[in-house]
Amino acid sequence: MLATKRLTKTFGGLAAVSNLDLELQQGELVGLIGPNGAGKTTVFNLLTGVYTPTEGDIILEGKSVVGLKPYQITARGMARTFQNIRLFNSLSVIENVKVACHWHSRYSLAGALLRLKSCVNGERQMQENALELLEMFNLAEKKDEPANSLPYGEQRRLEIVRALAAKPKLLLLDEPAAGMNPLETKDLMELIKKIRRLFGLTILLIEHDMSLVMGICERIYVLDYGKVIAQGTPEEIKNNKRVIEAYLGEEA
Amino acid sequence: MKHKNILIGILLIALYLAVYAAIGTGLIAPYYQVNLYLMGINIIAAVSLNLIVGFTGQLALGHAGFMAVGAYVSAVLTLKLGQPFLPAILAGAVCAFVIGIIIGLPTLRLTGDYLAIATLGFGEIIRGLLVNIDYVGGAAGINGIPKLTNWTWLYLFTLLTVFSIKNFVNSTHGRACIAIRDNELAAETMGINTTYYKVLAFSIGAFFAGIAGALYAHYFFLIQPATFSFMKSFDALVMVVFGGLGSITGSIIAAMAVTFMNAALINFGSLRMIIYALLLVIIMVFRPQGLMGTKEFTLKHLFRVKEGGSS
Amino acid sequence: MKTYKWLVVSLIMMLAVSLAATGCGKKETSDTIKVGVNYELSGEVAAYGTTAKDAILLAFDEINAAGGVLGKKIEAVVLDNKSDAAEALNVATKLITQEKVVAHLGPATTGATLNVVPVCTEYKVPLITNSATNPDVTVDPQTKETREYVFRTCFIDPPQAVVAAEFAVNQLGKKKMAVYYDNTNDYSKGLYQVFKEQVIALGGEIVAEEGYVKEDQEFRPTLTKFKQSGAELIYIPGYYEKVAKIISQARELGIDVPFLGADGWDSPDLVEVAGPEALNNTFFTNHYSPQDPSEKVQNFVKAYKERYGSIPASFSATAYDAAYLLADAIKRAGSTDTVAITKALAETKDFDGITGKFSFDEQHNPVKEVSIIEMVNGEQTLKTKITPKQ
Amino acid sequence: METFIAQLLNGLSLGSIYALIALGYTMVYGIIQLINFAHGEVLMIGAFAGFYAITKLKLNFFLALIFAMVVSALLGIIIELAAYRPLRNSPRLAALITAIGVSLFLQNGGLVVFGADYVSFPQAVNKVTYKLLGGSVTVTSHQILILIVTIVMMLVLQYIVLKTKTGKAMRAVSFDKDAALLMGINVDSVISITFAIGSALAAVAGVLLGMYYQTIYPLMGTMPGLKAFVAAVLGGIGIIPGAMAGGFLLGIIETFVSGYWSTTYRDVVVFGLLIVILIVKPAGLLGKDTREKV
Repeated sequence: MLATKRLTKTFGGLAAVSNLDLELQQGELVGLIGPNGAGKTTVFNLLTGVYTPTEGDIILEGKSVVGLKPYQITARGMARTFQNIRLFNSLSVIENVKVACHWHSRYSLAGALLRLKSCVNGERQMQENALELLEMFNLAEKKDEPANSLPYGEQRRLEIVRALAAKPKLLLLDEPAAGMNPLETKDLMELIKKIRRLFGLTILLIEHDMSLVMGICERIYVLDYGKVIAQGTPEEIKNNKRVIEAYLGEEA
Repeated sequence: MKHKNILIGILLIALYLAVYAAIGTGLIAPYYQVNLYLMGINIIAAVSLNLIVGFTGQLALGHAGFMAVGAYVSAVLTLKLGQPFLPAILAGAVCAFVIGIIIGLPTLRLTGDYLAIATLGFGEIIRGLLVNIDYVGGAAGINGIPKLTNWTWLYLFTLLTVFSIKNFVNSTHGRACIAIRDNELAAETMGINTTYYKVLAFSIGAFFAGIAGALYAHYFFLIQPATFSFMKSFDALVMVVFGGLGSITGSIIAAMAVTFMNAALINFGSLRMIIYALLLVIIMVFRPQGLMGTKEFTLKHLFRVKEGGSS
Repeated sequence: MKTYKWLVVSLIMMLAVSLAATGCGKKETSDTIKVGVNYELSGEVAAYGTTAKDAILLAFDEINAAGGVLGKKIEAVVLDNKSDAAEALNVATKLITQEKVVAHLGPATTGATLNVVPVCTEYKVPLITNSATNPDVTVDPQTKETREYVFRTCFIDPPQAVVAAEFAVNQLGKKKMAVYYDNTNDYSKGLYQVFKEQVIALGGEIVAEEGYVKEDQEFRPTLTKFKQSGAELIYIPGYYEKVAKIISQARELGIDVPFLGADGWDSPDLVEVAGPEALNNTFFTNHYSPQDPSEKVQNFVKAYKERYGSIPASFSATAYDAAYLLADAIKRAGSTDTVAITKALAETKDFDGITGKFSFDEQHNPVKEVSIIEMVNGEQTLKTKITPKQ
Repeated sequence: METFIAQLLNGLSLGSIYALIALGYTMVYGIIQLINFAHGEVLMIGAFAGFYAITKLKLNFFLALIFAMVVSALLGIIIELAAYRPLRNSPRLAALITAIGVSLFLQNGGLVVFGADYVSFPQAVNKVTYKLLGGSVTVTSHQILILIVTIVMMLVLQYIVLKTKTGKAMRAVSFDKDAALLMGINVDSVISITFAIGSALAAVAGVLLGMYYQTIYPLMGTMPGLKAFVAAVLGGIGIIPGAMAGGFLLGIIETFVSGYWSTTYRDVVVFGLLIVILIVKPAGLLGKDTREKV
C-alpha cells in the first residue's frame, strides 16, 4: 500500500527525518509514536506532499508520489487530519465536508457560473454524500452550524469526517486524541475501528496517548531524532529497551 | 425556494422598468443619472474585487489595472475599429481575464502584503505602458468615445456580475476559494488545487473589472492612464472592506453608499475629501468587520425586521 | 441587533450629511446670476485649480462691488472635481442641471475639460477654460468643427511653440537643441511636438529629447545625459515647479546653456526655488508679465497679493480674464440666456484683459501677442513681443 | 565612465532619501504588521513643520530638524492612538483602509491649511558644489549631508533596536504581542514609541526632501511614500538593513533607467523588477522565508 524508502528531510542542515523506511500493508492500522520533536508530523507532511523530501522515495500503491502537490496526492487516495485542528471556520459543518468532496464530484465552471443543471445535480450529490457521512458520525443535527462553534471533541470528529469525504484509501490521523479525556478517547477508539471496518481503510496514526495506540494499533513504529528506533507489535514495543530509554530520557 | 426566485425575478424586472421609465420621463434628473451609472460601475468593481479579496482572501491592489484593460480594449474596438458595443465589452473583459491569468500565475504564490505590493506594481505597470503607447493617446488618453452605455446595458451587466459571482461562490468552486481563505494548507490536503483556484478567482475578478472599465469608458467619453491610478484600486477596496469581506450584498450596499456619500459631499468644495476621509476612518473604527461582516442581506432580513418591529 | 442599531446610526449620519449638503446649495434667489466654477481643488493638480478659482472669486467680488451685471450680483457656485475627469463631468452635470448656472468656468486641465464639453454642449451652456491648451478642446478633431459652446482665454499649444522656435533659432542663433517635456501632460507634449517641427523647419536640430513624469523630483540622470549630447539650448515646455528644479539641478551639474520655456514657467516660485543666479540666461513665452507697468495689470497683481498673499501666476491671470470676459459677454448679451451669452462670447472683439487685448478667432481661441520674457537676476524683463503666424 | 560615476552619485542621493522613508515604514510594519499608508503624509507634515520652524521661528537647520521630528513624532502617536489602536484586534484590512483614510485626511487637510501651491523651502544649509574628475562630475554639500544623515539615522536605529531596553521590548512585541504582554512589557507604550521614532524619521526625510528638491506641498509625500514602501518590501519588510538596502537599490535603479534609457519607462522597470525579485525571493532580498508551522 504505502512504502517509504530512505526518506530524508533536512531543514538548514538539521535532519528532521533521516533514512526512514516505513511500510504499510493494505488494511493495516499502524501507529507512529515517539517523543516530542521526533519528527512524526514531518513524516506526515512529507507523505502528504506539504514538504518535498530532501532524499528518498514515497511509494503509494506502487507509484512514486514524490514531487506531487498535496491535492494530487489526495486524489491518489490519501487524506489526513491535523494535530492543531484546521477546519474552515467560516463554513458550516456540512460545507466543510463538501469541500473535501471537491476532487471527486466536481462539475464544470460554466455550470457553476450560470447555475446549470450539472451544477444543481452535482451540488445535490455532494449534499447527499456529506449528509450521509455526518449522520454516520452523529453530526447531522449540527450540519448548518459554523464549524468553529462546535465543541472541541466534535471538531476533531468533523476533521475525520472531512478527511473521509475525500474518499481515501489511506487515512493519516495526527494525534486524534489530543486534548480528549479518557472517556472521549475510548469513544474515539471505537470510532477508528468502525471507520476502518466500514470503509476498508488503511490507517497510519500519530499519537501520544499510549492507551489508544496500544489498544488499537496492530503495528507500531517508534521514531526518535528522525530515525526509526524500533518497530513491532504493541507487546514488543512495550518491552523494547531503546523505546523506554527514549521516553524516559525525554522525561529526565 | 421556487417562489422566492420568482419573487426576486419580478422585483428585479420591476426595478429595471421603474428606473427606465423614471429616466425617460426625466423623473431622475441628469445629475442623479450620472451617479446612478457610477453606482452600477462601482458595484461591478466592488463585487468582483470581493471575489478576490473577500472570498479567496488574496489582497490584491491592482484592480484599476484590469479596469484600464477593459476600458482601453473596448474603446479601441468601438472608436477606432468600428465594432459594436457588446463584442467590445466582452473583448475587453476577456483581455482582462487573460492578463489576470498572466499576472496571477507568478504573483499569487506570494502572500499577504507581498502580494498586495506585487499586484499594485502590476497595476502601475499597465498604467506605465499605456502612457507610452501612442496608439491609445499616451498620457492624454482616448477622447471622444461614443456614449454607448445606457441603463439597459448597465443594469444587465450589473446583474450578470452579481449573479455570476453569487453562483460561483455558492458552488463547489467558490467553496474551494473560501476554504483556501480559511486555511490554505487544509484546503490543499483536502484535494483542492490552490494555485488553480487562486488564479481562477483572480482572473474572474479581472474579467468583471474589465466589464466595469468598458462601461466606464463608454459613459465618460474620455479615458486616460491617470484615471486608473492606484487610488481607483483603493476606492474599490474601500467598498469591499466597508461592505464586509465575503459579503456580496455588503459590497453592493457599500458601493451604493460610497457613491452616495461622494455625491452628497460634492457641495462642500475643498472640504469634500477631508470629510470623506474622516467618515472612512470613523466607519472603520466603529465597524471594522464592515457593514455586513461575512453575512448576506436576504429578503428574510426584511421580514425579520418587520416582525421585530411589530412585536 | 447591534447591526441594525449601527445601520440606523449610519443612515442618520448620511441623512444629516446630505441635508447639510442640500442646505448649502439651495439659496435660489432671482437677483443673482449663478456661474459654475468647476475646478481641481483636491487631488493631483489642485495647485492649478485652486489658483484659478481664487482669481475667479476675486474677479467676481470686484464685479459685484462695482454693481454687478445687469443689476444683479454674480454668484459663484464652486465645486471640486478631485482632479478626476469623471468627477468633472459629474460636477458639471450638477452645476448645469441642478444649480442651473448660466455659464461654466473650468476645469483647468485638458482631459477634464474634454469630459465636460459634451455636457455643456447638450445643455447649451457656455464653457470658458483658462488653461486647457489642447486644440481639441474647442475643435472636434473628427469633424474639424468648432465646438459651439467652448471658449478659452489661454493660448493653444502651437503659437507659443512656433514663437519659441523662431526665437531660439533666429534671435539666439542656436542650432542644436534638447527638449525636456512632461510626458504625462498633453500641454507639454503638444508644445514639444510643435517646437520640434519648427526647429527642424528652421534648419535646427534636436540632439536629445526626453520626457519626465508628473511625480518626478530627480532630473539629474536625464540632465547628465543632455550634457553629453552637446545641446546648445534646452527647451522645457513645463510648469514652473518642475522647471525651477530642472534648471537648478542643471546649473548644479555645470550645464550653462540657455533654457527656454513657455507660460507654465510663470510664477514667483520659479525664482524662489531656482534662485536668481541659476535663472540668468533663461527665456519663456508668456501671456503677460506681472512686471507689466500697465495700471490694469498692477491693480490686479496688488489686489491678488492682498487677498491671497502671493503674486498671481499666468493661470491666475487667464482665469481672472475668463471671469471678466464672461461678465462682459453677459452685459453685451443683455440677458442671462445661455445661448445669448454664448453668442456674445463668440463675438468678442478686442477684449482688454490682463493677458492682453484679444478677440476670438473662428475656433474660439484668443488671438493675442506672445511676450518673450527674459529672466535677469530674478526679475522678469520683456525681451520682445512676437505675433504668431496663424 | 564619468557619466557612470555621475549617475551613481545621483542614484545614491535619491536612494538615501528612499531609505530614510523606508526605515520608518519598516519599523511600523515590523511592530504591528500594518502598511502605514499615512507615512508619506507624516513626512509632509514634518516638512511643513521644518519650513515654519525656519521661516517663522527663525531656527537654524538642525534645530528646525529637531522641531520637525518632535511634531511628526507627536502626530504619529496621535494617529496610532486615534485611528489604529481601536483596530488592533480587528481584521488587518480594516486597519489598512483606516490608514488610507488617514492619508487622504492629512493630504486634503494640508491642501486647505497650507494651500495647494508649492511652497519654496528655504536653503538653510549653504549649498556648495564640488567638482570632481575635472568638472564632469559634481557633488553638492546637500547630497553629502543627505547621505550622512541617512547612514547616521540607520546606525542610531540599529543601536536602539539591538542594544537598548526599548529596542528589546520592540522586538518582543513584534515577535509575539501576547507573550510580550505576559512578560510585563507595556505593549501600548512600546507601539507608541515605535510610531514616534518612525514618524520622526519621516520628518527628517521630509525636511531633507524639502531642502534637496527646494519645494514642499501637501501632496509631496504620496509618491515618495509609495516608492519607499516598495523599497521596504524589496529589502524585506520589517528588517532595518533591508529597508536601507532596498532604498539604495531602488534609487540607483531608477537613476540608471532614467539616465541610460527613458524616464517614462522608469516606473514600469522598477515595478517589474520588484515583481521579479519577489517571485525569486518571496520575502524580499534580506527577508527570511518562514514556513507556516503545521
